[in-house]
Amino acid sequence: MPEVDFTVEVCGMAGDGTIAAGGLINEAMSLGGFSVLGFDSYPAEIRGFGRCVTNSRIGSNDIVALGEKTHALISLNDEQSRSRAPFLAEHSLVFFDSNPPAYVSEDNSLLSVLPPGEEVFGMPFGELAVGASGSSRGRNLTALGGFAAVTGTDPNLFRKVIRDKFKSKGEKVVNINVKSFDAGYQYALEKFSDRLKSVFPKIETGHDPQKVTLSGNQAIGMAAIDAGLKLYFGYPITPATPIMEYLAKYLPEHGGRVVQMEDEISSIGAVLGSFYAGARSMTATSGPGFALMTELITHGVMAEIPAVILDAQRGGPATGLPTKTEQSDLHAAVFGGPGDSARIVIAPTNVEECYHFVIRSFQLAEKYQTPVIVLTDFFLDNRVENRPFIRASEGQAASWNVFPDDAFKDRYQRYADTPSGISPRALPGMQGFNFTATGLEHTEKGSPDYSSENHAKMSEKRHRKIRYALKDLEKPAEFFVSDNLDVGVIGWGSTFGSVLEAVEKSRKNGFKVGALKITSLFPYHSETIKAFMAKSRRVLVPELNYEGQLANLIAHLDSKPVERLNFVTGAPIPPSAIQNRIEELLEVVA
Amino acid sequence: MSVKRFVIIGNGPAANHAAEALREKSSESKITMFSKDPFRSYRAHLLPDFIAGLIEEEDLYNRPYAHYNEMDITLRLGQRVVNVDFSKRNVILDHKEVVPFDGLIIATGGKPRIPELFQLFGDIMMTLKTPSDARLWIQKLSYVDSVLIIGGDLTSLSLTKALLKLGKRVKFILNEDAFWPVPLNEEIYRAVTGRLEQRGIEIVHCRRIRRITQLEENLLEVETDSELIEVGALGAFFGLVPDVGFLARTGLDIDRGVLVNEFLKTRFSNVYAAGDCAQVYHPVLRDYWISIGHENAIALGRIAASNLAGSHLEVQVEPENILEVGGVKVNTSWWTEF
Amino acid sequence: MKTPARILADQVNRIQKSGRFSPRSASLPTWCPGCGYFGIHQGLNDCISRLGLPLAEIVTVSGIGCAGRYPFFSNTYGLHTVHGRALPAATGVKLANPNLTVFAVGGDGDGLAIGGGHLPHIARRNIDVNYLLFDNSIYGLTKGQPSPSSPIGTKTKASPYGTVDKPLNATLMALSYGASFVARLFAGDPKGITEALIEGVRNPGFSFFHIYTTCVTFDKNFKTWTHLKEWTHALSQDYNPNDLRRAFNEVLNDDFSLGVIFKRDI
Amino acid sequence: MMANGFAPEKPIDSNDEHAEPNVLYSTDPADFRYMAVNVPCQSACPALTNIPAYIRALYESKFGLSYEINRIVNLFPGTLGRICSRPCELKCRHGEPELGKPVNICHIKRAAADFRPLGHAYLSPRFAPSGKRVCIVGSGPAGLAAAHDLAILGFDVTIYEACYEPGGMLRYGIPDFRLPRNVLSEEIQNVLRLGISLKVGVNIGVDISLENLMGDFDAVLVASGCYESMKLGVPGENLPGVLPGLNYVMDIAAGYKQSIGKKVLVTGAGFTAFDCSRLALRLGAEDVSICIRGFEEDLRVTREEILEAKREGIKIRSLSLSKQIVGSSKVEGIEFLRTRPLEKTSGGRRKVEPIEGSEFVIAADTVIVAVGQAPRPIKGPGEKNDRGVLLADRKNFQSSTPGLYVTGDYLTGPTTVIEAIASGRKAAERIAYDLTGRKFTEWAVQIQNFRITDRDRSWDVIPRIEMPTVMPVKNRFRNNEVVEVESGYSSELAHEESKRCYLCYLHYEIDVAKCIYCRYCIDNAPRDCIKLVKQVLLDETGAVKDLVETTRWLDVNAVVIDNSRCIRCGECVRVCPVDCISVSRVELLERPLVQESKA
Repeated sequence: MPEVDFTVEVCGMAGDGTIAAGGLINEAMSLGGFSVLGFDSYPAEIRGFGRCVTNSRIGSNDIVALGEKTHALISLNDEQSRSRAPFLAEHSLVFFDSNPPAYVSEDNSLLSVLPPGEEVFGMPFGELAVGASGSSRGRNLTALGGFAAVTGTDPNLFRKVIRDKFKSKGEKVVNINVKSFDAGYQYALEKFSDRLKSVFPKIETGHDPQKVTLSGNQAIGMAAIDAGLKLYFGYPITPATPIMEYLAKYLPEHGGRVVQMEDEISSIGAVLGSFYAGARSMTATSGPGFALMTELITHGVMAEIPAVILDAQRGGPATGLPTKTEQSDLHAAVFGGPGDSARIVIAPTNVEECYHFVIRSFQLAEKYQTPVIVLTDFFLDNRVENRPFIRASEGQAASWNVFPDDAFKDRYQRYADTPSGISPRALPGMQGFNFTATGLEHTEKGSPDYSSENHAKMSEKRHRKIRYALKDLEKPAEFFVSDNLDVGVIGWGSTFGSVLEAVEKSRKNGFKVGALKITSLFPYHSETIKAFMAKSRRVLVPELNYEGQLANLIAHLDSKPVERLNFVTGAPIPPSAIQNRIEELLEVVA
Repeated sequence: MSVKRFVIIGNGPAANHAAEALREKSSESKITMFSKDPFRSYRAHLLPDFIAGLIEEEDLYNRPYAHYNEMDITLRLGQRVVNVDFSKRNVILDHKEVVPFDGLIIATGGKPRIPELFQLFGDIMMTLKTPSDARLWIQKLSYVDSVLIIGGDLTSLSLTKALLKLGKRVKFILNEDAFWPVPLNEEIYRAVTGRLEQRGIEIVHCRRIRRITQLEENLLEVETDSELIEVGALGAFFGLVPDVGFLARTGLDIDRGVLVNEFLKTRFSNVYAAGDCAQVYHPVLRDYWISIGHENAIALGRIAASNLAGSHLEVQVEPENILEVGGVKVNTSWWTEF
Repeated sequence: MKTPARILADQVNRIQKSGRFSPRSASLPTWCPGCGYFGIHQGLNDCISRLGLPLAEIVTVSGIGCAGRYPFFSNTYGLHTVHGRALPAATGVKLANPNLTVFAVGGDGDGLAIGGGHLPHIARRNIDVNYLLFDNSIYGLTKGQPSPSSPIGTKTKASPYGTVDKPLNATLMALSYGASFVARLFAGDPKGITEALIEGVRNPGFSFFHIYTTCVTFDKNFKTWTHLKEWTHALSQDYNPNDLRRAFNEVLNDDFSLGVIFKRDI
Repeated sequence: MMANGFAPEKPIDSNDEHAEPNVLYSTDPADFRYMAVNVPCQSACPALTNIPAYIRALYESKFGLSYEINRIVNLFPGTLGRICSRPCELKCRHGEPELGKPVNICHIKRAAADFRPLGHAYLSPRFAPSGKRVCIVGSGPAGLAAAHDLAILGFDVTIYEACYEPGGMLRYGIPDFRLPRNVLSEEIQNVLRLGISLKVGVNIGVDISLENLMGDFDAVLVASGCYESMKLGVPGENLPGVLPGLNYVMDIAAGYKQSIGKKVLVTGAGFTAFDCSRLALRLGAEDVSICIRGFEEDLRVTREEILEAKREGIKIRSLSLSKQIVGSSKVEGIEFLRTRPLEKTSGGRRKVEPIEGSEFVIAADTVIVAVGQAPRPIKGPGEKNDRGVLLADRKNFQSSTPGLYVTGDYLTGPTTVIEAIASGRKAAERIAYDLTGRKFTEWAVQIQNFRITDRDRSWDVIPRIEMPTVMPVKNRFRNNEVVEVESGYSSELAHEESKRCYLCYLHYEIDVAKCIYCRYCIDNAPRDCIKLVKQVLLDETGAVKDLVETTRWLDVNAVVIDNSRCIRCGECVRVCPVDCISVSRVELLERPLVQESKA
């Protein structure tokens, strides 16, 4: 089979059904056996103004990063889609509404800004939908019909996913939508009979059952359930809300509960409370909400109460860019809050890791009795991947609680100083282990004590505990590493996919380039990182924040300056940008 | 606004040479070309060779996309102009886009002519004007081994050659309705049919075609006043007619084509027509004539552009090339090669 | 007799002369077409132009949410604070310059959930702020979760099996918090809103306007236009808004009677 | 009497502040202007046929009612449903560029006639007899229309017809392959049954003098049409083989067939020219061309007519102006001059200028001159023109002699059947007024509160259903058997086509006082039919002249439905949050001014 690497964008006005259309493309393509990475961006406003764009990169091999050049653009609103024209590859396929409700001036038309050589396919989306269903609402589906026909995609893939999407709404709705799709499909077959392509050959092996199409948020919700989550407390905030929605739907089946609190402050409070009582619980939020939580997070550090907080980063500061992606909460996650409040911070780099890291976060929280912060971001939460994916067994998700030995009954010291710094933790209900958790500085016993010796000692204990956690934290992973690299690229979070693709490409160009993936951000494996930096003549750290927050964190590990590549566009870093930077650096090296 | 906006409707030789001439004459202006067909400028006369498999499709095209970027010409393919508002000076596209112009050149060329009597069978009859027509022929020919050609124009003759190369059985009806653009007289009829028969083509002699029925996907039955014929495919070659239907009721003078004077100017200021779609009045002939063929198209295209850019060039005619067809004089620079 | 053309022309000309829309800002509201907030917008604008308040001496304060955007669409001084904190900000503004007319606006999430803690206190301090609570019983901007005023059993993506918590009754809360002026209104009745606002702005103290409205995008079942139109109705003719007991009875017995519910004698 | 296709509606909620009584009648010029702009089909019809109403009636399968709504104003639905010139379809809103093709209004009319129930009851009101006697000269469309109305208004009517059967041009000017005679005869009978006495074979001015008639009747109405074939006015026109178009057609209609050879040239650009050519084919001609001075676009016939003619093999030779007809003993051809087109006249006729020295000849066995017809001279009183044609005032139809009136094509020169009917009816109204001093009826705009219809949005994309015709073409030429070329809709097809009508007589209106400017309607509108408006400009009558749109939110004073863009889909009414959109049904109707007495 010829290698497929095809990126399709759907662009429309909020309310055009853009996101839904993009979702169906992802589903249909992975059903067809392709590897898919999809990502949507939509405005904070529900309607009124605002552009929606979905980007789906479809490949025969694994896809790790977002597509940069678009090979097909489905325009549900030409004025909005004009902004996508620069991203079109040569001879790309452009689908547009040939009979919009009103006349458009040349200055607002999509076609007037297309370079020559793009293939345009005009279809009366609305009219076809009206014809098929009596309403123009289904115009996004007629558009998909046209796309399927022209790209030679098996229509049954789409019919299947459309059915699945609407089956909850009843047979009538299902049929209307399938009819709209078919209307577009038939129209395109006839109208463009001499221009049909076969972009997506039928893959005989078809759909790999091991492959699951998941968004980061779904994986996180799934993980929480597999980890036996008992309670979820949350407050709606983009982009974390879908996690709550997912759990609200599925958690009850597993004996858990979702409680939507009145704000983030009360959410984190409830999480601490329930962990104190021994139940796994969590909350998910984004920058602004995370900021509200910091005080109670440090309370968790001080009182050594476990908590799992997922921070789905978005553009900041303040309300910032609610629907854009950024990696700018790293400092807040690692350092945010009053006092020396060391806590554990980990960051998955793809959907699969989202799942495993969340499960691990509960265990770390339990064992090290401290809030664990999982850093994702808008791009990772909302991107859709279909990868082979094995769920954790009960054993793998087992509790890591460290309970006190009966021997200590009645002389129990909640904050006993141990070599590891881990003090066995009792739960309410255990006979003879009563104690008081407090946010005041306290003795091993737990009674308030502001003496300088005590504060020095207990602070050292808490930090020792966190350092000790390193042995349970995933080591940085090396890719294509040899003893002397010209450029070593260090990546974290959602950005790492782009890093990997960039490194692979410039290796194809014959350069000696390697990559290091850091997923444990605090504490971090300074030795491994140091070694990698030493092997690399130049070190490059691409990040989605203004001055390089990871770079700041690790720069001191090596004498040579760390090269930073920072994007604050609100969009993922294009692999090509990293590749170009790499190859610039190489010229300097050579 | 100072930058002049020129719009050219069409993408054939006339249109392309007009655009290029226009660019030479005015470097500042904004030039936009519209073509209802999705493919770029091609050599129509090579289509039969393409069908015969002598050349690749790519060889049909004679201008790379880059060319238009270099010339700073906006080429908009697959976008159909459906109306022109000469009072507001707007071009209106099928997808309801409104494009203003300061100057306009209409160079839509011709489209295959199907006499009204046959229009009912429009979708059964195959024509050959564009690469996509050619692709359809290639598809069809993979299923059928016999073809009936109703025709007389050059395309039909060169297609016939291609068909013979491919080893197809070819039947040929040469009747007055079909023969074009020269009127069919006994002697030409004998000349042509003779030539064809030598090549092993079966000539069907008849006055009119009564009925065409599709028996199955690739089997047609054609009833003429003389006999009943069964063939796999049917090619209709009644020559070309100017493709100007979309201009009806715009206030432009449309007869066979767009009526223009010897300077190719229409009734409206800064609106010109050139190529096969123009019906040029010429004082020398004291009559109108439609020009056919590549060379003429190029010449007319350049003249229209120059005049739009301010010159005052007159169309030249060589009366010996002019033939009368159904009340219209036709200038057939290439007919000489027949 | 009136002909279609004439009715239309008369109306438009009247509007043109009236300057009715001077309180509008130049930017088209970003609320979904069909949103109830347009009705409230209309009502407040008419109030301002009818009272002839100088726009420069009005401040509109808001929190987060669809209603939070209100100040951008109003041609007055505006203050867009963070989620739930509109009332404290409004208090500050009013205390800093008592000559200003202050409107605080917010949705039911902003005002009854995250900011719910502020309502009692501004009411009992009786700061002269006019607080418009846009109550559509849904979280719109976060794409449809239940709000504190959602009735038991409300199904959303965040409550697929229906909510189990009792809804808050903002009017009742305001009465109990001791607000000096309490009105209950409906976005589909801009005239009513205008009338009440005029009265409330004149009230020298905290005035609370509980406005039933709708979210055409995320609430297809409860506070829809159809329902609200069917349920709401005017207070009875003989209703006396100066009687707090009667006010409580009214609110306890009828969720949908509209008008000035309570008004403390000064 | 004012059948309109709908059962009366109850008024919408009466506590609505703008509540009006259920039905209002207006004679405000503004409302007439509104109708002219917003119900384009009806105002395009010379007889002002209430088209939306009859299409709606047909949709409801009330074929009889549908037929009556037509007959009340245009008398011959079955006939017009075949041969009407369809000025309405040119104006149909469904024909606007992005909306597809016009509704097939004419053929729906024919369907109403084809499918009206057996024993269909004619709703003809009768006024008390006035005792006055009126004589009508000519039983063509104008004459019959006038006779019909006068009879209804209580007059004693007598028609004199020169030919042996009534119908005039309908019978003698229109070939039977277009208009089957039984259809025509039935509809003529329906007029005569009102007690009109018809005297055929009487040539006024020859058999009876106009003076005598004037003596016997209180009023005489000349409606004898245009039977004088006009001449080209070029040399050679009197050669044998040169036939006047009209006589040629009439002869065939009357049953005399003549041989015309193989090659026929027809000059003329109207329906008669096409009739002549298509008849020529049916008489065995093989090569028939229509020669016109302008070009196809200028032809005064429908697109379908041109297509059918070409299908039958007829050629059109444009930009050719006859210079002379050549031939020695008999016609051998026409010598033409090539022309150049000039601007059109205000009347929409193409002016051309012949090109000096561009002569060319086309051979022919027969030349048919169908360049138009003119009224014939008539002996008797009244002011005449130089050709002896009786003259009259075009508005009040009176000749210079009191009691002597003129109408139809005789008055106006050649027009269409529907125009002639309208002219005849107006003349009748005038005569009735002159004889009794009283107006019997008036035109008014009827406004009714209403609710949106059951039209489904998907109906808006149903493609126009063309009239089926006899195919293949050879089946049209059976010997001594008349084949009606247009075979007519089935009732299913008619019903389907009737769904396409937008029902433009519905008026949608936003009550600006109630509107909250939420734009929900615009969001759901099918096209740019609802507008953000700064100002509404009225014309002198008080009707909307223009809507001044604006994109500046500050300037938006009203959200307004532009009824000239509205396709009456009803989406806006369904979604409006504050119910500020009202629908009314506005119809231009003729209503009786006095208590009518059923006969």
